[in-house]
Amino acid sequence: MQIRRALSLVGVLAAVAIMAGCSRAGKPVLHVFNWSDYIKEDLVKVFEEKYGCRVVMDFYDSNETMYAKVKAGGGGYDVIFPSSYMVSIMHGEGMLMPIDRSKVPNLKYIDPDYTRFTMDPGSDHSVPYMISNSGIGYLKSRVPEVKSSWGMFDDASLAGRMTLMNDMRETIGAALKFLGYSLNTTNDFELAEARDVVIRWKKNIAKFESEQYRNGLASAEFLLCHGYNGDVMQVMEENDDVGYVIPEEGTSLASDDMVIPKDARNPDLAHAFINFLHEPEVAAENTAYIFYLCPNTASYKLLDAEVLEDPTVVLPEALLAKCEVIRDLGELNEKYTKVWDEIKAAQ
Amino acid sequence: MGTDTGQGFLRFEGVSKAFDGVKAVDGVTLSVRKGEIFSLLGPSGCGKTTLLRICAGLETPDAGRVLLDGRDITELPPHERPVNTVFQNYALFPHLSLWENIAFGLRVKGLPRQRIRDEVDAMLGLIQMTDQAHKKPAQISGGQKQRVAIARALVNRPQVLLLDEPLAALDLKLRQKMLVELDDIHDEVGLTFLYVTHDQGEAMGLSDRIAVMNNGVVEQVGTPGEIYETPGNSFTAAFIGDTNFFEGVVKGAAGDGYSVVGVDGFPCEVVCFNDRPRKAGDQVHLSIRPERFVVSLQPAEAGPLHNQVEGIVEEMIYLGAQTRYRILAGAHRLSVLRQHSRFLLDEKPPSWKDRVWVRWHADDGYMLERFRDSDRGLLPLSEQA
Amino acid sequence: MTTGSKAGRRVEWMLTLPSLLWLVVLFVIPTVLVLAISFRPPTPSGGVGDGWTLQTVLALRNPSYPVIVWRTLRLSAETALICLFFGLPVAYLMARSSDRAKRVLLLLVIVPFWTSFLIRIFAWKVLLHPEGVMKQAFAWAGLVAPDASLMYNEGAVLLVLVYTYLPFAILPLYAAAERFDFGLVDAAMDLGCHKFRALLNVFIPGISRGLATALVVVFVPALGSYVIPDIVGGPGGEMLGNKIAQRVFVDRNLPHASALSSLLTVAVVVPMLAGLALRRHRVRPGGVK
Amino acid sequence: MRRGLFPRTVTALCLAFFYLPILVLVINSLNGSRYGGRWGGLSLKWYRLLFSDERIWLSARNTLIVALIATVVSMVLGTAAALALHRHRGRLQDAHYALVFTPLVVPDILMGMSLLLFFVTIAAPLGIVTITLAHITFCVSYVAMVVLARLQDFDDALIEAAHDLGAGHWTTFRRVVLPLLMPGIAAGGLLAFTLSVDDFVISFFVAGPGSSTLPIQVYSMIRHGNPPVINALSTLLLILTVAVVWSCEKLMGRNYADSSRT
Repeated sequence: MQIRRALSLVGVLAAVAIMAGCSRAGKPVLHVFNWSDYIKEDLVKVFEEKYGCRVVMDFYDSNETMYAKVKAGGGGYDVIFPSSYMVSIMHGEGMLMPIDRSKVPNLKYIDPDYTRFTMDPGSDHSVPYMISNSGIGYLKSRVPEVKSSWGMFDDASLAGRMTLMNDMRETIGAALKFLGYSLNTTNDFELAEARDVVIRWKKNIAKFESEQYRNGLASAEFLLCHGYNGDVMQVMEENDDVGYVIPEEGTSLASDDMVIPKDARNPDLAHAFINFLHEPEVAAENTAYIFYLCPNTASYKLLDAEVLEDPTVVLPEALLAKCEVIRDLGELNEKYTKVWDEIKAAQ
Repeated sequence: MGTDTGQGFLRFEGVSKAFDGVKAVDGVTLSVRKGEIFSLLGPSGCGKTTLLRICAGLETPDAGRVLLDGRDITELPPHERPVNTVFQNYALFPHLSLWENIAFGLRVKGLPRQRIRDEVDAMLGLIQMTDQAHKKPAQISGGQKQRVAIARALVNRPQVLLLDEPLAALDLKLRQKMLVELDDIHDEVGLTFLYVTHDQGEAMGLSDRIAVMNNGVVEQVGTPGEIYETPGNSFTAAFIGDTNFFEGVVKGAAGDGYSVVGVDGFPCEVVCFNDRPRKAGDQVHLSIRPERFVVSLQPAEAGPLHNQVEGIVEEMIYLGAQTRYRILAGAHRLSVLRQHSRFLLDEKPPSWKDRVWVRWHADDGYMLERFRDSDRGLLPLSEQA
Repeated sequence: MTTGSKAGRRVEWMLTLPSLLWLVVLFVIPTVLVLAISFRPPTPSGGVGDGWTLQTVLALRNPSYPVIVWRTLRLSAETALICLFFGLPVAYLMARSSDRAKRVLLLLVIVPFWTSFLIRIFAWKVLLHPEGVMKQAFAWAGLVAPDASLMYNEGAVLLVLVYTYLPFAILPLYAAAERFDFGLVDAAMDLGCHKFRALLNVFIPGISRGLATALVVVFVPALGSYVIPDIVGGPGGEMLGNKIAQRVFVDRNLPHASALSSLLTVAVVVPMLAGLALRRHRVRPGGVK
Repeated sequence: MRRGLFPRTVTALCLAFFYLPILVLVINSLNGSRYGGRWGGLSLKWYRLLFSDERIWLSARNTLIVALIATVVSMVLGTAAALALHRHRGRLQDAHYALVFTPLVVPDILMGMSLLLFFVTIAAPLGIVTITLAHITFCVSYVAMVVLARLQDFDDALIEAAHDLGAGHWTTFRRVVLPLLMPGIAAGGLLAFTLSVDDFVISFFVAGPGSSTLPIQVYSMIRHGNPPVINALSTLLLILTVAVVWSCEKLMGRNYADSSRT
């Protein structure tokens, strides 16, 4: 009777699965929704041990994806890491819980300079996490004559081996910067011009990609990619043939913040997590690992000079002046969606 | 006509059943006596299987009742009836061993283990399959399956054993052997058998009584001899055995118990035995069985009750035990069987294209009512040349 | 049996109700919901607005959609035809093999099924890698430019679609070929047909049911492809599935996503149900016995 | 008639086509280099990494829980549906048949999309429960179809025989119908289990926080670039699959020999 045997096998498997579940039950769980590779995993383990809890992480690759998922009933996250413009959208939608400052004493370390990047300077419903910028990662040996310009995407000799981000604000923003416009423009002509630029670039790129470019760059699948500074820097750690430039036309700056959604199941632990990430030692270790700058004054002293002086982590003033933070445009966001659709559909 | 109205052990009273508006069984009244082998005989689609399934409780009749030993069992579900069935393809449970198959009914009844063991073992002994008990149905032959199917039904000691064409799946030799075995089993257990078959040979060989069915009605009930010798109507005559039919008209009486019949296409009138009051002008069928004819190359002397026609041999088929001739006589083709008897070997056997004389005695013919139009397709009416 | 009786009715409902209810609640209602939401306006915050509108459905006339719809149809049809072309000889060989060889071949076709389909797609990424062995061999042979990529184009999507769906085509073809009486081919050859013609005129019509099934089980799921173009497709390889996913996961425009889904639903389900109604009436007439 | 050269060539090519990617994946799982194209020496480090990656094992556990529940529930629902479809005729069963059949031909993405909208509309929190509900929904149809196919070969006379021998409806079902259908139900269950374990698209639509199943985890690993670990994982799964198939084949083979042909 092999059926009976098969059934008993299934029973054993079920028992194993349930026991595996039981052994971990009882501990409080913190659900975190984060960008991928955006935190040093060892630090999470430290947190788990310190608070006797378990951290479950899910990842997203763009603010829009995250928002869609959370909005689509994906409630139950305790901490999320949206960019500032998304923070204001979520706040506007009443999706966020106010930050209880008494539970985050480390707020005192927040760099006051940081306020120019954020839309919630008082940390009323969000706490800054990292400052990032986007630029161009490339392979030094294969693209020896790299220019610090978005115009690189017009280089037909790299056709099929380049990527642009699959993120409408970043990619249209890059084209707007290339043309010398603001990346928060709502001017139809400027947007149309930017659209045509991206459509031109599209012929040269392998695909629109916001995550896999890291792996692609590291394995030489792609030779030149539009990406975030820290991400490219992490690849550099593994493959020193990789370089990163910020186009001189300027780029987008993003402040990614930590928020606690209204329906968080474990707000106390969420506050503790946010506070933990702003412990100066933790913030420094995190920055040194993921190569994004945590705006935490006390941590700066603990960072290597190498990091602090890296122009791609801490931007020089002249370049900074040309950069902008992506802002929420309210109903006018639709203009970007429409342009993005036209780009995607173009032959 | 021909229905049994006497009291019986198993009785069908005015039973009818229709499927999608087509009557499968139409007002059948029958009674089966205790301990007899009673056959339902008829062509496929005549309603015999439906009648058996109604008895088993597998179909519910639209009208009428079924009585068993005086008790109305019409509404009883199959599992509560004291009858068991041997199915056409045996329906042995493929996942159970032969032993478990036989034990099935007893287990369902919840008998004590020891009792089940004893009864099943006894039954396996009866069918002489004790050493095969552990096998699965797929591993045994057709004849063995049939015996197991019978054992599985008998072990429950049913008041009536229903057999639905139990031999249909077997080849000719095995069928003959099993027929004898069935008879033996019946003698041994002494149960009432209700036996469904379309094979007249089986029915004739096995049955105490036969009900001939056609189009959902019972045409005739009788012993095998009665049905063969004195068929109640053309259908029975045609279905039981082989026969020659002629459409005729009664011309008048020819002495006590005989009539003169005119048959279109025959050069002469025919004298025929008549057991019913018929008057001149009645339309009848004249039935003469092929083995009743005598064929010879010379005309014979005429007697008062002799008939004789002249013909040409069109076709002859050697069948081993006898030879079948097709002889063109007048406008009719006659089917004639000639026995290979030593007594007849004196004479040279007729051969192809020979001119022959076909004779028969008035008692060898039998007059029947004309069949219903709906039966026409079932009858092997002699061809008009 | 007891079909007509009251007890029979009760048993029928007892057997039917669980799956019927389950599928009505979790299949019919959601599908109707998608159709309904196609006629709702989107809200800028990514919700579903009140009231009814034709805007969303009319937006499907935007020239960007026909391009994607056409590409989806074309790629699915190409996949189905290529799968049939390769699946037929395989099914034929399997049906004509010895019982043991049949079992082995069948297993060989099925085993890839039991490895995660994502992982198999991922393996193609490795195979088609621009620095990989295959590409370098091609470049060395002068078939492609040294800096070209084999991936991120329609060809790659088609290749992986065929790879994914070929076993789905082989199985029904094999099932049909297995039931086919190859004596008929011999008869046709005996009557003077060349072997190829014999196969074409007798074998192909003989397994037409299997062909139809194979066509459907490849074409229909291919219409809904999402992961394959997402992983190996380039900017020009987007299919309807990607657009739906984008509307849901990025744009958060549920009415638009619903309208696109409805389009696909109508394209798939309506002909399917029509075919089903026809077939069920042909194959299973009325009652048993 | 000889088996021609053409079918043999095509079959060989197709099998090569099926197994080439799998071969690449197995080789790369032992490749010390992180990147597929280059050979970085023989190494088991990805296997070590795999065993220390808690997220993979958590998602594997989720997958197993979902698949087991979905399999059991769909076996019950599917078998009942198949029995109803087989035994009864009429408008009800026509509708029932259409309902059971349609999910088989609806592309995954549509089912994922519609279930997502449904769960959002009724404000059901997305997670392992919604994934399980979704999986049962598509598994029921597969089980029903497999069991229905098995029922086509079922000899109804066996049911009558059981009734005739004194068994009521329930006893007949338990002692005759169920044991005879069991291979079909088990085959349907196995199919359901396989489909559930491998489903990505539908799960992806209705997944919630922390409810990642293995395919979702694999997808995220493909996107976030941790491929060698995936190779190691899939190699292990492949070995497991082959072992299961092989032992099933052994068992079945023996079983065939036992009962010869029916």
